[in-house]
Order: sequence, then structure tokens, then C-alpha cells
Amino acid sequence: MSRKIYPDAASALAGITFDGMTVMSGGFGLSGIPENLIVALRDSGAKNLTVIGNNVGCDHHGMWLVLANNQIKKVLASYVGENKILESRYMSGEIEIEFNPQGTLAERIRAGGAGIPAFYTRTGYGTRVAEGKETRQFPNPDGTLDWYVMETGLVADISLVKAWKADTEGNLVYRKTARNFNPMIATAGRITIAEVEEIVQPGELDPNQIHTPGIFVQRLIKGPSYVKHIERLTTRPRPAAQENN
Amino acid sequence: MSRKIYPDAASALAGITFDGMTVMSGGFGLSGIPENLIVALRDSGAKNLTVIGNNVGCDHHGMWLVLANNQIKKVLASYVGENKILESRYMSGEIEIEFNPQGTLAERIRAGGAGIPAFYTRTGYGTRVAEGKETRQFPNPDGTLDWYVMETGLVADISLVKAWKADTEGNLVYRKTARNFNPMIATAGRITIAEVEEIVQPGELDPNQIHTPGIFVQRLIKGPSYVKHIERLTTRPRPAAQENN
Amino acid sequence: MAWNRDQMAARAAKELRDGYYVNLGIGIPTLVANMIPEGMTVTLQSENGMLGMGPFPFEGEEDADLINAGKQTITELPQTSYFSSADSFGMIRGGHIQLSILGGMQVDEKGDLANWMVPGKMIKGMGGAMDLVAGVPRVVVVMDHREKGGDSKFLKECTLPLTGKGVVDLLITDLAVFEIDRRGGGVKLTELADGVTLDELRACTEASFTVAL
Amino acid sequence: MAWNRDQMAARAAKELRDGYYVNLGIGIPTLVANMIPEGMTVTLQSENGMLGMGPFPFEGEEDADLINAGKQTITELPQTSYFSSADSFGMIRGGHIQLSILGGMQVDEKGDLANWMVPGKMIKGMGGAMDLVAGVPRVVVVMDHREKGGDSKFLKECTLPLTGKGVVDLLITDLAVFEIDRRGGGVKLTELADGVTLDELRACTEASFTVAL
Repeated sequence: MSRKIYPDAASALAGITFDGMTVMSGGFGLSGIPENLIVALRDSGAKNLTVIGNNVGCDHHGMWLVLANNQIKKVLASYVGENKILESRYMSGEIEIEFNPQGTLAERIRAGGAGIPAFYTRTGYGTRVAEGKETRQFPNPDGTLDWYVMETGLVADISLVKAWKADTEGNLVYRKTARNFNPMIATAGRITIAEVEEIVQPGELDPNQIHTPGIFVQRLIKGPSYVKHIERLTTRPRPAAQENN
Repeated sequence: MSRKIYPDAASALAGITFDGMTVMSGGFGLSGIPENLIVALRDSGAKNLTVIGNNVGCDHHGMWLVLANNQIKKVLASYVGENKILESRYMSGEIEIEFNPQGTLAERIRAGGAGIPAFYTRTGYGTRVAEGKETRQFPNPDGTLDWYVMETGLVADISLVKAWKADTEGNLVYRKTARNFNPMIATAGRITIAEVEEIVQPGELDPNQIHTPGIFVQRLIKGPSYVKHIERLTTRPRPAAQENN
Repeated sequence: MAWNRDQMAARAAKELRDGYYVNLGIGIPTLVANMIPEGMTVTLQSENGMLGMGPFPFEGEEDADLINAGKQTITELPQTSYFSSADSFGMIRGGHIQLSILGGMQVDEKGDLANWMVPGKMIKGMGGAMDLVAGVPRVVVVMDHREKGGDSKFLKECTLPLTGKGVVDLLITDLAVFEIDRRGGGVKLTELADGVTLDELRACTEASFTVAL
Repeated sequence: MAWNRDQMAARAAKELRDGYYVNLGIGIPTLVANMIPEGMTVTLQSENGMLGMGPFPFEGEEDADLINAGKQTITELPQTSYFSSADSFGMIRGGHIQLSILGGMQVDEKGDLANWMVPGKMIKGMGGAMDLVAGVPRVVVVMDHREKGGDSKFLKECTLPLTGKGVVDLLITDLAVFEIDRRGGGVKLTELADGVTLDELRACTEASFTVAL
């Protein structure tokens, strides 16, 4: 089904972006972000976007590019530090941010992709996150009761994800902690577009070890290059005596 | 952390079984069932068990052994065909069966393991499955409303799972469709015991490709042998001309 | 004067579209797997945790760890992926499977389906049927038009316990094909089996329908 | 007359038990990773999707695809596993992590914690903090006892927006250690930092507590 493969990010987004749409984007900080698709989203010029993801890029990187191009109206995220434009536009009221606890955000996206309109979680009970939401008690195994908040599933018009490898059927494999939000986001898009570092033939990925089955991927590109910017390079000195590690 | 490894199924269950406990067991039909642990559960003699799993074995195999030994009081399952003792005890009222749609059962177990006390699903709305349960409407993306049923999370005192390989830390990898209910059941046990065909050293399994992280596995055994009974052997004739496949 | 099992399956196969992900039930729907038109790519899902289901294995090559939802031994294809039951039904419930073709005991004119239990008989359980009809956006039911005694199985209202309410889009029987509006907009007869007349069909059909042949 | 950061971390490290799976927050809690007693096996979780977090990489060996929840480059260990954020927080919410050690802005005598926002200042977001305190069965907070101006941060009732209600089991400050009953049973002072007197502690603590030194 090589019809899923597009020559580049711009063509993969062509004809499906529109003003006011909801876009989900994978990644944690700048790790595992669909960096080429985000540039194409910026170049598409689609406006008044609702953007759902754990973060919204950081200065000069990732979804920051779309933000700086004045395309975003609303953000659902768990953490938006290291992003000065977003800070200033939020404080000035130009952009709305709905803060979600990270696990609640991940679960809401999974729920959206899995046909679950709502679920209950203990996370956020008694905090601002629960304001305006339904709360109720459920029993613990020992019979005591705890309070829970109802959270709803999330879906998107377009989901953008970054994987390590794909086969031509759209089966995806992620690498290390670059997996993060990508698998759930892949399930929650009406149209999901994946960008990968390498596209292989069917049968070259172990069928036992597919992280995202191809059913969730409608369009696929091989990214021409990956910057993979590191936000906080942290190392330890190599012991002087050590020659081979 | 080789302290997770027990010499055999009997010692892995020693001291933790009790009358009236809830046991979850992985498998779909007889594929991917913890066959050695089930024998040890029978030999433990624990009675009045609530057993949760997709099926309850079939004649002379799997959880049927525990059933035939009069240890089961209640069953939560999606399908109990091919099991004559269960049929007769259910019809006579000796055993209670709560039928769950297969996907609802899988999701209830996942929810229990993931700290979600309840969720909504469209499955079963308007059927006997929804009787006595809360129902409510949620909006679709297009603004129309659909009806949903509230289902609750499930947990177990002991979860029994079967994997293909483990490392000594309890990281598990499943094989083909023998995966089925095992990964969720591993997360939903207060104590989870895994049996595997092979135990390897940490680092021998690809960390990118662990199906069940070791955090969910408290006890681990290498099964001495696997029968892997096939319920419906279905083959096609090999074309006469074909010598190499 | 009626379609046989293969003809019913062939009619159901016309509902396939290139690129579709499809779940096939047990019985006649299983036959559809052999009727995928040449050149069309259709990926079969098995709800126990597999996408890209291949044919039955050659004798001696069966693998107990590789079965379908009917517990039959099967094979994998190059594009196959395996996943857990929770992920499998997330796929189904989330509407990602385009088409489900399954058998039925009764269907009614509101699109209700009964196919999992008969009161007083042993209940084996619904398996994944309730999830499939609730989650898959297009559901095709293939069943005999009449009970063995001759009574209509396409009813004004199902009398057996339901599998799903307002879930059937297309009903293929041995006598005819009906389009059903899940939202209560009624039933249209769109095809008659070879040699079946409209009068014959009306005589053995309890459900109301308009004719759109 | 008070513990320094390393001493506070060392005290928090005493809460570790052999075989524990632990999540460490940013700041002083991170230091605990270097204080795991010899011979004790503790597995560190990073909520962005990793169990078995190793030390920082040697210079030149960093991998942009391998970071912790603080977005720092890290390394893997032989027992490491990676998973999605949904699976990671399923692990956290489901109570599978035995211990979470994290920083705080305010704690009160009912075990409420505030550590994510100050009204009027830029809100960066709560990240995974609300999930951790709601899901992990034992939560240890490590923080300075007083604001820079000298006001108590251990209060009768938090004044900042909460991260969680009734979620703190143990509070370690630079002056003392308090056991808190999440279910409203009150606070016990169990340790004083070296050279700190009970009178000094009372003078700078708003929360009520009983003394169980």
C-alpha cells in the first residue's frame, strides 16, 4: 500500500489543512517531534488552530514556529515553559491555554483514539484542574471511597507524529524516549501523518514489535533530515583513566 | 533482581492464595494461557474463586482444571463455549457468570491496572449488558449525541500471565496472538506471576521492545514444558507441485 | 430461487473497498476473505490481536501462538502486526476498522441486531460481537432470511436479546439486500436474489421496507 | 543549624527500600539518585516513558532520543524499558510506583501540596506532578521550611493553587521531618535537623503538629 507514502511534508499536508482545525503533535519537549511536518504546517498558513500536545515547542524550535507565525488560537498542554512568545501571548490573552496534567492529557488522547468519550481519574481532584468538571466517589478494593474527576476523550482533525522507522504499510516503530505521546496521538487523528527516519519494506519490521499498526497511519513521509535539537545537554566527565567504554 | 524468580509454579503461588480471592488469567481460548500456573492454582486448593479472563478453558485444558476441581464461584468472561462443566454448573445455578463484551472486558482490566475506576463505552448500550448500569449521552465531533454505558475498572488479588521470554527483572515479551489479554492482566494484579518459555539476562531483550515492563511482575517462573493445545487445527493442503515454501 | 452461502458471501464482498481494514465474523462472513477482488488491498483484522491475517497454514506448519478470533490456526503476512486485546478493541471501538461483516439471528427495521443468545438455551457469551457492532462505522449482516420453520428473521422489532441497538447498515439475506438507516430513517430494498420476486419477498418479511431496486 | 541540600536528599534517600520503583522530581529529589545505598536495588522511572534510568551520558555520547522528564540527556541500563506516555501514567496512576520524591512550594497539615503555580506569575504548567501525587501511594516532599522572607511554607492550609489534596505522607525540610496523615489524622514531628531546637522550629512553623521525636 505504497499509496500512503508522500514525497515530502508539504505534499502530505496538501489539501487537508483548514482554518480552525485541531492538530495534535507528538513529542516531549523537542524529543520525538514531527519536525518536518511542523514546518509544513507553518507553511500551510492554516490559522486559528487548536494545538494539542505535551508542549508547544521551545524558542525557535518545533511548534514554536507555528506559534510565532500567529497560527495558534488555543493550546492544550501540560507544560509550556521555555517558550517566551507563548508566555507573552498567554499573559496578554491572545492565546488560550488549557493546562492538563500530563497523564490526564495522555489518557484523554488515548481515550479519544479508542472510542472512550470520558473516564474518571483521581488526578487533579481538589485542584483548579477539576473546576467545572464532574466529580464523584468510587470505592477502593478495601471499601474506602476516593474522589475522582471526569475527563473527556480528545480527537483531532490531523495528527502529526514522528517515528523512527516505518514500513510502506504505515506500521511504525519508535526509538527510546522519543516514543512519548506519539503512539496515542497516532490513534486520535481523523487523518494521521507520520514522518520517519527510514521507510522499509513490509516484513522488515518484526510483526511482534510494531508500536503503531498501519491502520492508524493515513499518510507517511521520510523526513529529509533531522536536527533533533537537545534542550538540556547534560553529561558527566569521562573518567580520565577510561580509554574504552 | 533475580529475587523475582521462583523455582516452579507451586512455589510461586505458595503463601499468597486464599479462599474467596479474585484471580485473573491471560489467554484467548487456550492460546497464551499460563498453563503451569493454572495447574498450581488447582493444586493450591483455594476455593470460592472469582476468575476473570476471556474464557475459562475448554474441556480438560486450562482453567477448566480449576473449574472441575470445584474451586470457582464466579466467572467474568466474554465467551465460555467448549466447556461442558461450566455450562452445566451455570445452568444449575452453582456458578455465577458475568458476561462482558470482549473489548469491554479488556478495557476494564486495563482501566483497573491504570488507576481508572470507570469509563464510558458505546458497547452494549441498549442490550442486557447495560441493564443496571449508568447510561448517558456524549457528543460526537459533529455535534450529534450518542448513548454510552459506564463500565468500571477491574483488579485482582493475583494475576497469572504467560509470556514468551522474560529477563530476570521481569520484563516480558509475548509472541504473536498469544499476547491477547496478558499485558493488561499483568497490570491489574496486586501480585502478578508470569510464566515464560525462556528467561534471559537483562540487556538481552531490546529495551525498545518490552511488552510488559518488569514493574508489573512480582514473581516469575520458567515453565518446565508447554503443551500449547490447539483448539481448532485448521490447515490447507500443500499444493502438490510445491516443494519449497 | 435464493442465493447460496457462496453467493451471499460474494454479495458481501462487493462492500469491500481498496485500502479498507475489515473484520469478518464466523460463518459465511469468513468466506468473504477468499473473494477479495484481484488488485484490491484489504487488510483483515482478527480481534484477538492481529492486523493482516493470512490464510490457513499448510499442514504441519500450524503454530499454537497464531490463531484467529475463531480459534483457528492461521498465518501471518509481511505487513502483519500483533497487539493486545485492549489495543485491538481500542482500534474497533475507536472506529478505525472501516467495515465489519458478521452473521445474525435477527435484524429489525431500526438496525437492531440479535446474534448472541437465545433465552433458555446455554449462553456461550457475546465474545467481541457487541464491541464490533458498536464501534465499526459500517456493519453488514449476512444471514438467512427465514428461520427453519419459515418465520421471518428480518423483523419490525427483534425478540431475542440484542447485540446492538441501531447498528446494522446493510442486511444481506439469501433472498435480498436491504439498506437500513441506523438513525431510524427506515429500510430500502435495493436488490433481490436471482429468481426471487417482490411478492415472494414480502410474503416472508416482517420488517417494513420501501422498494428501491 | 539546618540541613543543606545534600543532607535533605540524604534524608529522603532513607525512604528508599530494596526493590522499589521510584520517581524523582526535579531539584533536590534528583540528588537522591546518587544516594541509593550500596547493595540496594532501586529502579528509577522517568514519566516521559522509561523505567531503569541510568546516569548522565559521557560527553559526546548524548542521544536526543533519550531524555528524562526534566529534558536532560540520560543513559539506559541493561534492565531499561521504554513505553508511551499513556502507559507511563497508567503505571503511575495505577499505583505501581512505590515512592515519589518531589519538591514543593507549600504543604499543609492535611497533606495538601502546592508546587505548580503562583497566581499572577507566568504559569508553565503542572507537567506530571498532579498525576504523580494522585497516583503514587507514598509521596515524600522535600522543600525549604521557610520562604526567603522567613514565612512558614508548612501551613495550616495552602494558599497557593493545589497540586493535590491529601497527598503528602512525609515532609522533609531543612529543619525537620514530619509524618502527615493523608486522611486528616494530623502531623507528627519525627526528626529535627542537627542543631535545630523544638522552640526554633515552632517559631517558624504555621502547621500544627505533635512531637514524636
